[in-house]
Amino acid sequence: MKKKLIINSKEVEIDLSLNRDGKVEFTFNGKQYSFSNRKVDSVSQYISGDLNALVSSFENNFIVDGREMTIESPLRSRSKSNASSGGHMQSPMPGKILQVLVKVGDVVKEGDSLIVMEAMKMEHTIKANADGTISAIHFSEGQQCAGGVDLVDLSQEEA
Amino acid sequence: MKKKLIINSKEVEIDLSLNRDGKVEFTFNGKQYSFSNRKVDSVSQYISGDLNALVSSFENNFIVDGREMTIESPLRSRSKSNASSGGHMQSPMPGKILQVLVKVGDVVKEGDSLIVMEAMKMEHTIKANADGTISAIHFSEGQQCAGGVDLVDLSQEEA
Amino acid sequence: MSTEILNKIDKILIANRGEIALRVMKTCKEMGIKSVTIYTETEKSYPHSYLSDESFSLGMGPLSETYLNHEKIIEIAKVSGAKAIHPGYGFLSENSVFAKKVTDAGLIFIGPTPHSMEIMGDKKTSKVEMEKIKIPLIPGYHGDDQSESVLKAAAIDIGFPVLVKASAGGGGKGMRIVWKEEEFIEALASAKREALNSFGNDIVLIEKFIQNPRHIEVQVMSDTHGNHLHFFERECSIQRRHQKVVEETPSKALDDKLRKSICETAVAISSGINYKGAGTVEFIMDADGKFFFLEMNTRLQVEHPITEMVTNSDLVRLQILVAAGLELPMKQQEISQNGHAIEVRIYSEDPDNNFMPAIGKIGHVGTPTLNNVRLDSGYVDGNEVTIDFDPMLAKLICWGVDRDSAISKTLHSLNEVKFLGVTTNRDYLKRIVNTTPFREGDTFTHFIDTYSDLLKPVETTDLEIAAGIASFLTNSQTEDTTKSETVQAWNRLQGFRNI
Amino acid sequence: MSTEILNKIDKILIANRGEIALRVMKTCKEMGIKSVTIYTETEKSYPHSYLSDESFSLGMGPLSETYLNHEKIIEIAKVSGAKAIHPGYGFLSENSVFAKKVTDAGLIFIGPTPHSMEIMGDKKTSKVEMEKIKIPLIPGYHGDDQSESVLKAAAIDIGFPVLVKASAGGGGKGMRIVWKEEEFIEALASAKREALNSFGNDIVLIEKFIQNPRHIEVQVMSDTHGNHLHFFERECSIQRRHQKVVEETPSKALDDKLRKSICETAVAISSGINYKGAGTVEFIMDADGKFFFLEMNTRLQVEHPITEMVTNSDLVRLQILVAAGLELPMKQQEISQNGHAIEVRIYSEDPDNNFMPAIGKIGHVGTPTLNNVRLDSGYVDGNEVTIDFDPMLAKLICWGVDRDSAISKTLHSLNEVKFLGVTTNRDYLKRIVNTTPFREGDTFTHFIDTYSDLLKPVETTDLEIAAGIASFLTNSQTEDTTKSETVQAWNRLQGFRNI
Repeated sequence: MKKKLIINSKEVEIDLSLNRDGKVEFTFNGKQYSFSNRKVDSVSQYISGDLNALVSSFENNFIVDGREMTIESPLRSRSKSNASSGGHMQSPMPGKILQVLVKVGDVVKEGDSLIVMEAMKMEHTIKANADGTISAIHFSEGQQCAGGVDLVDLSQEEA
Repeated sequence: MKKKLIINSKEVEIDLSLNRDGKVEFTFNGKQYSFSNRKVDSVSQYISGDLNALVSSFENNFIVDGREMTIESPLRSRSKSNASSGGHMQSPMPGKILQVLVKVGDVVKEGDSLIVMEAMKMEHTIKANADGTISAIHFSEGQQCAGGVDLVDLSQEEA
Repeated sequence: MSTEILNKIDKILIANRGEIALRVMKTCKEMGIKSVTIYTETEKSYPHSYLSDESFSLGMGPLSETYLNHEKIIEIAKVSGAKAIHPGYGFLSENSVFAKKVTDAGLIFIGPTPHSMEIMGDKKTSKVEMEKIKIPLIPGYHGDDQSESVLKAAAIDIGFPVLVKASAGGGGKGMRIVWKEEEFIEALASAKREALNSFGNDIVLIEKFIQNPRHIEVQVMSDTHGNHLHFFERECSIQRRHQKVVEETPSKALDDKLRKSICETAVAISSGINYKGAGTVEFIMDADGKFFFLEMNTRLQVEHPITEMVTNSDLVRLQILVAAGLELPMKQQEISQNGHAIEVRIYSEDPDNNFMPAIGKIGHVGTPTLNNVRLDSGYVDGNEVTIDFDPMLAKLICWGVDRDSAISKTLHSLNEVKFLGVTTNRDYLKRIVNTTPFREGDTFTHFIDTYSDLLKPVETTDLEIAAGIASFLTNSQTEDTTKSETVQAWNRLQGFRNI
Repeated sequence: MSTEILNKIDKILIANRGEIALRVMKTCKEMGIKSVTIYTETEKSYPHSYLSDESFSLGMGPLSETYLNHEKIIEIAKVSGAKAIHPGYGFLSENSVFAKKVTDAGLIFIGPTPHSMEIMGDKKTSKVEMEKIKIPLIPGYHGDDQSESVLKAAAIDIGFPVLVKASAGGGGKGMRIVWKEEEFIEALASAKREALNSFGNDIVLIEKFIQNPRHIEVQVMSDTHGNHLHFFERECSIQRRHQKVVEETPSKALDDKLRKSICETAVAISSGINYKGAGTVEFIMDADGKFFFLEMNTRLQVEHPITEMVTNSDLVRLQILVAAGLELPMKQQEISQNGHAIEVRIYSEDPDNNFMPAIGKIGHVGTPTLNNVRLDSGYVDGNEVTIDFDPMLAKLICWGVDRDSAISKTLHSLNEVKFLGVTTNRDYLKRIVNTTPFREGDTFTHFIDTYSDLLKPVETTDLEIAAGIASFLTNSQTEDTTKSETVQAWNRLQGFRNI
């Protein structure tokens, strides 16, 4: 059975052949995997088979022997698709806009500083995530902004 | 609202006047109590009001600041009503009968030794829990017995 | 040093289970040594079966086919590539035949030589050896003639009270105190029966019974380069059913002179028999500070952590170093006692019903929060406590700057390390360490019988029950709402303990 | 001693939150002192608000109305009957005005005198004092004339690179390194702006910037009987955004002679200003072992636990003893360094995205399992990490017999102390302590910039992802069955890693 998953914000496809009684077998990225599973506590499982590892999880957050990753089903995905891409620079968290370094119409290169904001008592610089032209600025200096909202829009040249 | 509870195997009645939004008020043993409640983790709550205490619970097992007690609803009671009473001496756990010290018809006093059994590699002596006459012995020496089964029955004199 | 060790021992098979398997595993992890554990088919949910680097099933069956199966364990060690076997305590830890088979298979046995184990493994042989090197012994009869009449005559000769003890025994099994001549025959029969069941051997010895004695033991550690060190004493006088339940170090009963004398006696024994590795010399001490050799345990002791905390050492690490043939990395004068440590053993049992063992499913294991407190346990949430193994759930070890502070920390931590769902002796342990006699250091092996009145359960108050009811009622309240809604309800709560 | 203390201080108000409130509470519990905590209305689910003996709400509002509200906090102390106030670190801990108000209210301030705090609270005043007692200082400009041109001229005079620092600052806020003359004006403006925002004061000083310097600090503790002790050094060179992230003791950069010299310099300062209580003298040390006074923090330091583990002491306990007017219970020669301790600070942040702070709900906090490992955290399962407070989630402190062992234990324990549900720097911390330069002791304050290539995230392998997928799939599988049925299914599983 083919199944789509979103792993670390990227969609992948697996082919699931067994999933019951604590056993699971599937193909991922061209390779066949087989694991057994024992519950350890309310958040942890012991996975054995191709890799022996403690796996903890909470919502879409998984930790495999200390390595963090997110795994979710496309239907229940909680992560915003491609945050701060497609020419929208978003605020990473709630804060205050200290300085706006560009104006609409400016041509910027990827990595150029656009806005300085303060959050959790530290200054953060929001940079352009692509080359392009500033098409909109949604906040002015001194304004408070929420987390995850668009601060600056960029219109990208067609490739 | 009157409500029956079984606390440490004894039935008690409380009069419940409030139970919502983490607040609870009731009368118990002639006194009025009022508590607020905050969840701490999956098994613990912080109770405040007439007493400030961490209360942990699992099934019918409650621990109030380190003091253990059982609390359950009469409808869902898991504890056997009055185990090893009413003249039935039960095995506390699975084990092996080493010695039977009495025979049917013997008159015994509370505290008299009836049976020696071995469980968890130690000898345990099963004693009479009341004065009476042995009416039945369900196991003989060398037999294995399960936990919680009647070993010896006692017919008590009418008071 | 770490490369030197890893060249010799880079993987250890731990031939044990529960808390001691996890304890040994911790030191392996710290030293970068891989650990291999074994488990029976019923133990797949217990942490010793999955927290090691590799684990192997012993299948099912009686102990002789699992944890006591010499051949299977040695085979697993070879298959896994382990270089050494750590036996823990109990099981095969004092079995000289197994130790020899391990060595014959080309593996390292982390423990003393089979010869030392044989000398100390039998109480009679060990006492003969001790007499040779002039170690003080309790008056007693250790003869081969085991007839009832000879044993009784010996008891009368020594003078009542006497102790009847299984020669091969330990842990209180096959042991009886006899106060009067007329009780002797019944007690002897019972001790012999228990000895036969437990050890397959009903030979007993008879000793003068010392009233109000203290149990003092000395931790020794010897390497193969002629260094015989001690790590000071432990007092383990508080016992129930002849099993230790509370241990502490230093002992309040020793002044500097007595401490020096008893520790040097222990080292005289370890050097006298050219001992190797970790061992414990047990003494019984009377009210006048006279002490007598009791026995030597040729393995790691259950209560070893209190020594580790007070001397700031890792005894398992030292065992491994010695087993690898290295020299002990410290001199006697560098080992000192700092502060005070108390261990209490948490059992699944009902102390208010003759210490009857209890079984059940552990819903939740609490975690201690204070600094310098250790909980050595082999159980995690959801594990079943069954009749298959020892009812000890965990050891709580608390270190404090002084004895009073160690007592306070023990009382506080016992409240924290709940084993929800199983009847335990936690409350009873609190009663013990909170008594005036214990606080004053008036400890001796009959403490629990003598002070049973002080150890009665304190009635739960109506107020405590009411708090429990409040929790019960709000538990059922939350069942009707989703978890996140409930949390929000709590967050909305206003006026809590406002000023 | 315990009665003597309790007669003076039997209840302490802890004027702080999070891990440091819990840290102080632990020592109170060990000493039998009642603890009182304070919390804002949004913090009712955080453990500092309910694990104390009493707690009081500060209501809602900005910090000035809650944790920085002098009058409200002193009123709570009086209402609760607390005899003393422990300020923790941050907040009011170095506020001499508050300390004076506490004393004026008839309460004990657990900290130095307001006078000491004033001397050390301002970087300029402190340097003037230090010059008087001949403590080595970094070349710099600490003048009152704050005009752009004068500051720039001073910078040119000292010679680039220079450091621009807020005079009232700390924790890296209002601090800029300027490498070239032409960058000076912009950096100055940015530093002044951040200083004004953070401290309400934009006075800066300019100093010679020492390349590849080590940050070495010395823990001092003084009583009111003329005893000025030190508890050796801590090296805190590994910093990001000028904030410490990895600290250790002893420092690999000090030999015995240098250690003696720097520790004695620290004591010359504490005795020179007749200091009282716990303090930390910070030095900057160049590659030649020349060290310069940086500042003195007149409070408990975030990283104090590594000193506690290596010197086997409880600094909060000593603070309380000193505050009660008692003499310190040890002599300098009784304090020694034993083994090695490393602290790593776990932040809710994304190290691979410019250390951007992260927020979220903590699903589960992992527990360390090895011995001599401490996790000092103010969060429990279900707590929200918000933007209201510092993004430090916890401090992991690992003690080992030597530095290699402390590193291994840190790597192992970082895997254990998960904060499920929140992005943390755990993996990044593992990368830091696992680099060859760190393992070799090549540590300096620009370590993170210099070795950024070594600190890049390692790509997660397909096999690791596959194990995560397996867990994801069986998670959804268990959703369809009841919990107990699932456990039985696991128990039925046969053949797991059988030989």
